[in-house]
Amino acid sequence: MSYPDLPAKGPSGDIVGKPRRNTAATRFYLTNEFGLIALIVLFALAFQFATDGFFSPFNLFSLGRIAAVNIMIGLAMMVVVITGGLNLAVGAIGVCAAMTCGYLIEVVGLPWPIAILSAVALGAMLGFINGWTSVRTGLHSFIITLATMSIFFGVMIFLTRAESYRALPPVFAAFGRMKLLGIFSPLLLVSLMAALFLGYLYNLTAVGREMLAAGAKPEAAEMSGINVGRIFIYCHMLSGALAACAALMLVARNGAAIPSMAGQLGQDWLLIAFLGPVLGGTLLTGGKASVLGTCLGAFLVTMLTSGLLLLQLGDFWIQSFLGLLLLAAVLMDKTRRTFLARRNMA
Amino acid sequence: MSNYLRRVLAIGLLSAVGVGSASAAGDSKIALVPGGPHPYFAAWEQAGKDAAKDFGLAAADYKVPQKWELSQQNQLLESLLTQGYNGFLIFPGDPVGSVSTVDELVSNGAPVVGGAGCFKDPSSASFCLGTDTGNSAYIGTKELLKTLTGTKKRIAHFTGFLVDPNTQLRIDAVKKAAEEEGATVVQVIADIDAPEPAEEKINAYLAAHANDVDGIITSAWVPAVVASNAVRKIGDKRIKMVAIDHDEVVLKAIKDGFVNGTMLQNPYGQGYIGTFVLDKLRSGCTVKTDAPFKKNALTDKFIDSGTAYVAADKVDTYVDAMRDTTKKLFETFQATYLTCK
Amino acid sequence: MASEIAFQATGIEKSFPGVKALKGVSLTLKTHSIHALLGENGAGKSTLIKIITGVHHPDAGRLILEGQEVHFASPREAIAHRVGVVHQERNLIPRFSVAENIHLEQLGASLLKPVDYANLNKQAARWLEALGLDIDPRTPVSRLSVAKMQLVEIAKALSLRSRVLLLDEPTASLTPSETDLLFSFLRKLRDSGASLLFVSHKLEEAQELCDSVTVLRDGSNACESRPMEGLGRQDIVRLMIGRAEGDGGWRKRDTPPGVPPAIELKNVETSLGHANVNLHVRKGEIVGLYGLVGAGRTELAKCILGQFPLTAGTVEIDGKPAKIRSVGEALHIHRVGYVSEDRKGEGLVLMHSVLGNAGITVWRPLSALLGFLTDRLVRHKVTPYIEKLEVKTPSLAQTVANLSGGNQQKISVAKWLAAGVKILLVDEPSVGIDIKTKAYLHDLLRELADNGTAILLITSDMPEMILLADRILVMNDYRLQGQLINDGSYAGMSEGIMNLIHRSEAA
Amino acid sequence: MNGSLANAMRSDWFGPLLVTIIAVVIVGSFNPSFLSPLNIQVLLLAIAVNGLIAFSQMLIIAIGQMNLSVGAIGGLCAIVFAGMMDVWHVPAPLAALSALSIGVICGIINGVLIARTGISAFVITLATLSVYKGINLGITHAQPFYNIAESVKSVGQGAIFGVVPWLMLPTMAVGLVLWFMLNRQPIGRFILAVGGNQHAAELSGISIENTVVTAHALSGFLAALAGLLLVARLQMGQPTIGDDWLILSFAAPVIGGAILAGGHVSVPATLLGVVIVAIITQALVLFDIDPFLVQVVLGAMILAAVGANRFRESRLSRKLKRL
Repeated sequence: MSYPDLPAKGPSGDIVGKPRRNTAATRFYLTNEFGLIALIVLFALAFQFATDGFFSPFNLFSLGRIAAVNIMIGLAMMVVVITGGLNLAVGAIGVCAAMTCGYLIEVVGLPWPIAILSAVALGAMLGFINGWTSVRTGLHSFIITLATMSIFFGVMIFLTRAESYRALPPVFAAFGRMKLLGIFSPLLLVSLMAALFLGYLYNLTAVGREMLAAGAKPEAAEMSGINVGRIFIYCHMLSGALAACAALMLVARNGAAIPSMAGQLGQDWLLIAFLGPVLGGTLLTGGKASVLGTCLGAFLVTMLTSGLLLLQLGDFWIQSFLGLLLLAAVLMDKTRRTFLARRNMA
Repeated sequence: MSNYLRRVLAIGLLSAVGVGSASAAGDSKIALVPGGPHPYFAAWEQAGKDAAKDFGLAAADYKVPQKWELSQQNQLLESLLTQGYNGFLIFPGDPVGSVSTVDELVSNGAPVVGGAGCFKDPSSASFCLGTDTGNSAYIGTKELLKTLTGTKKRIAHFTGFLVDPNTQLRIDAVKKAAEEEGATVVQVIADIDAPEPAEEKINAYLAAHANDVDGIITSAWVPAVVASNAVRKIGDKRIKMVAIDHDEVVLKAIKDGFVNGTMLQNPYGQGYIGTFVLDKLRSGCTVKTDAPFKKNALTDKFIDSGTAYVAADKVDTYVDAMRDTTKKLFETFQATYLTCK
Repeated sequence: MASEIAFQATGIEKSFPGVKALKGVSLTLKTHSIHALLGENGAGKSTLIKIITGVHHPDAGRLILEGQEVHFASPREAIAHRVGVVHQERNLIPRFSVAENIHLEQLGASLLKPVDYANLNKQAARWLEALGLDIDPRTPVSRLSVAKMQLVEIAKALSLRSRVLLLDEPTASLTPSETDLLFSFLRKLRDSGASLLFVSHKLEEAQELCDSVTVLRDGSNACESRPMEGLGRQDIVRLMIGRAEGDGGWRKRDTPPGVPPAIELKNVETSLGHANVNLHVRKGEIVGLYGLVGAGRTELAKCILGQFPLTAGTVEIDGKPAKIRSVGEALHIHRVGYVSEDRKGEGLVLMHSVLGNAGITVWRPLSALLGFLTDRLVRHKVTPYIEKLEVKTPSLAQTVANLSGGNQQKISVAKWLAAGVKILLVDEPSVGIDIKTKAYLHDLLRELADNGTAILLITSDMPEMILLADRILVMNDYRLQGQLINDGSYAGMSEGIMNLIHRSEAA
Repeated sequence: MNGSLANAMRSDWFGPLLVTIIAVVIVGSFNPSFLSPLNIQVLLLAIAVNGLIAFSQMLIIAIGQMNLSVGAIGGLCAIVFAGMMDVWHVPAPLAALSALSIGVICGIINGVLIARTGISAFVITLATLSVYKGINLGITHAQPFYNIAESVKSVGQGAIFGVVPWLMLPTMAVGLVLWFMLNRQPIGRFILAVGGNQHAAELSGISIENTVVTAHALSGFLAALAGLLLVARLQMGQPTIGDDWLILSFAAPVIGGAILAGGHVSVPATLLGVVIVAIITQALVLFDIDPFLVQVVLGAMILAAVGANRFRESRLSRKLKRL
């Protein structure tokens, strides 16, 4: 017996349930990723016609810079969501890491590359605390990270007394302001690298596959020889590290490590952290991740906000319009898929 | 009430200034951007409109970030720059964190003035026109301590989000003032900028410790409002209190004698003068290097937009007092702080 | 006993994206009758049942209930027409009581009128009694064993006093005595005039119970509503698979006495309550572990795999004591594999692809530096086994949930073959899979053993046990009761086994 | 151990009750003023509002979904209530009725969008959160409404026997009704059935759509009611009402043993969850914890409360065999 359509394919990534272009084209049209690309193009054109300067270099630059951070935050949440858990402490971990980086440079006087590495390591360590506690107690990560969000943030605020660290080497701020080809922020490259790394992880490594299997059905994964507890802890550590990266990107963007960068308890990050993965087709019940989808989802939300601001629709109402656009976007995507699925059947 | 306040201030200024200053740049589009939606800044909207009319600007619009988030404010500012706004009066979402955005705005040719709160030096902001948060809390505490007659002077301090560096300045200032007068700060309750936790914590505190405290100082809007209601509910007027800002609840509590006074700020003046200066800066004026700036914890280029302690005797006339302050400041502003060609 | 037509389906067609599941199927149910619906997995039985009960809507064809054409827009409408069903999947609300689950349908009359639990319990008790079930109707369903849950589902369907009652594999998880009880009840129901449709993989049961039969093959009628009388087992099998059943009978296998045990349990006690368990499986041997549901066999397998701690005794692999703390250690260090009885819960990651499931055990050994691993590598390793087991799937990328039960089971076996285990614990390998696959799996297990794998076979299916095992160990109440050397005679062996079980119960 | 005690220990409210009692004893013995009538009144006031917020989310957890828009609905209804009295001088009962209807409508919109489209509740309520909050800001421009009816103010301040605030009454009533509904009425059982096993519920002839919409409508109603109570308690209509309900709304039911996957919630345990959070919050104020450390202690206390409950559960489940 043979599988005629298979051998010619490259790494299919099908383990993620995410068909690529080289499988049947119709299946690609059915994916979330295609839907998001279509929506992004659609809204970009609409904004271009309706506003001045949507495609101006400065707007593209600032849009890209915000999107880069939002994508990174979305990825930090995604890697935990695939386990069927959550990490409400992304923001708190991020701020802790950023402040650590600032402290190490300004007070301890370490060279900045070491400080950055230490900050990311701290993020991973805080993630480890989340994961370990959650696995050991068997409590849902929702409640664990709800508590650790308070604890991490509280310790940070207690130690820093809400003081900022701004005596950072100029490379930080320069990196945040740098423009590639006049329109791209190098921060986008950082997010791109993180996305590529995750794509590699989930498609081309044993650990990544084990993460997905453990997330989809922990019992089955455990009975197939996967150490589910350890894998879940890895996921939380990865989430912490990515949250730290997002925070460091914000440090570059703001030119300083500030305690308020993610708001009270780091809550400001939560909505965008969930929006990206969920719009991108990551299941909250775990087991399915879409790195590309998360990036596109986060980008779409950032773009909608940016476009709405340019449209200058009644200042205070803007949040309503954003909500309506989001609803419209998900409904359009839903209709498209229903339509395609029907046509496929005929 | 706040509408009324706006109008009174506007009329006052119009009569004081007349239609002067002919050298306005007609293409000035000024944006007045607070840190987020907050009643304090409501006067900026009218102030911007008035200034735009008085000085013949293309626009001076009040633009509010959807949420009280630094990133939202940054995104709004970048968008406004794209939309062609070329002068910004900003309440910094974070005194340090907003600096890089300011630098960017200025490097794109749009002058920036800090309004109500200051950017931390060094920054590209031309100067800061606002309230010295620490000083205001200091004066308020001093006023509160004046009203305390007993030998024991125990005060409680209710304030806002700890992530805001201004909160630490306020906590320090209250402590300093208390120490100078031989009083003790028995408790600081912070992180109560939302009404629900403020209600819960302040009432819980007063329920248990009403007898252990003689005075209350508040240094943020919501705690001031909630604490005013709380002391009204207790009703015996033994506990003295000094509030902040001009919320209707606070003013009424002052009139009724439950609250001794409030530290008023001058948002209208900030908006009006700020807009005026931004236009001037666009039409070739520069800030004098030797101008008589004050210093505060954040910046060396601070201009006090007026802060005043208002007690029951002045609560009906404080609008006039503020108008006078604004008028005085405005009349001499150009000569004192700017060099114009 | 006048028999009239109760329900008719004619020319039913149904398509799903990419598949035509039913191509003009017909079926006639009469009153006072139990009708068998047979066919291999994927033949369309479940789809037909879902259409009759309003879960799916037919693309073409008619449903006629007592002479009148009906269209069920939802399961609720089917219920309103007194068409009841016991589905294959667990369809109970875990935290609700037995009584409430039984009567869930009837609650909907008024949304606000308080539920009369006393009355509910009383009514439920009647149905439980009728089924010979000794359960307090107030017990939450989640505290019941799988078999009892199944019976509660049957009680639930019965409580609707359905004119037409469909039973989709109702005996899959029942013990023989429970099955007998159920059958006698179904016969009573038949005699009172009901029309029953019985779906099962166990031909013996269908032949024993039913008086007429419809067989589906590849979404079409292989035969339509003909009397069961005169049909032999071989005739039915021919109808189902289109050819005669292959020769899969018992074969005497000899393991030379000198071969050392691959795995040996010495005086094992576990935290779950096993005591004094001594057993060994030699290389190339198939040892059966028989027992009724709840005897502690699956639990023993899980203790061997380190899921629950041993409190005394040792497990030796290849003569050396082994401390196994997780399935991972069992697999990667000791080369022990476990085919789970709970395919959907523990055996497979249903939402992932064939490749993702079959390769799950080889990711770690295959991965290179930094865990680098390509699909090509996994496919290379796994494909021979998928092909060998003749897994029917459009591609390796197919989601496992979309495959039939038999193919799913093949994959859950294939992954252990791909891992190259030396010791394989096989737990209920043929639950819910069709005849052809079952025979195929039996051949495969024998072949594995012939090639040197030690196999511990756990099954409640006595014919299967007697077909496969070299030795049969009998477990009851977490203790081994004795051992029988299999001689392949069904009558003798089954009597021996039951004797061992009952001796222990009498004691 | 006798049977009824064993049964009590197995129930969801036992753990939280134990934690509550221990907390009261500890806090009360260190600080006797904690048990003063005035302090109890303050505690009950907090519980009254937070209880409704938690119930509002609890219903949605029961059907296995999430409602991120509880705060937005509550805030919108609060400012509608206050705004109608302030701007249009609508009598308080009428204003309350309109505000509650708006809450129900918001809930129905959530429910219908979720049930009809099949898009996850998380995404839908995230979007409607934005919509409702935006309408709130659009109406108020972030300015509070001050001129609310005196009757409302006095209800907000008043207390029965000087201890039990009037505002506690609606919450208690809601608690009883919800308990009765979820345990005795078919609609409540359907909500739990849909959360427990949606597929099975559907096959048992329960209309998923109607059940989901009903749950969301009720959730909207409760969020609106919480908003109204807050207006009475704060003596004004603050646009920021509801901004930070979300975490509490999840924390209380989860402390009370609710399962986020759905199908299992407990009214008394959820209420006790609210009580625990309120006591912790108060204790932090009473003991004059360094404000910079408050968050740390709060997080640790929540973890301890949940952990204690979890420990008890695992002890019990070790006796029962795994299912």
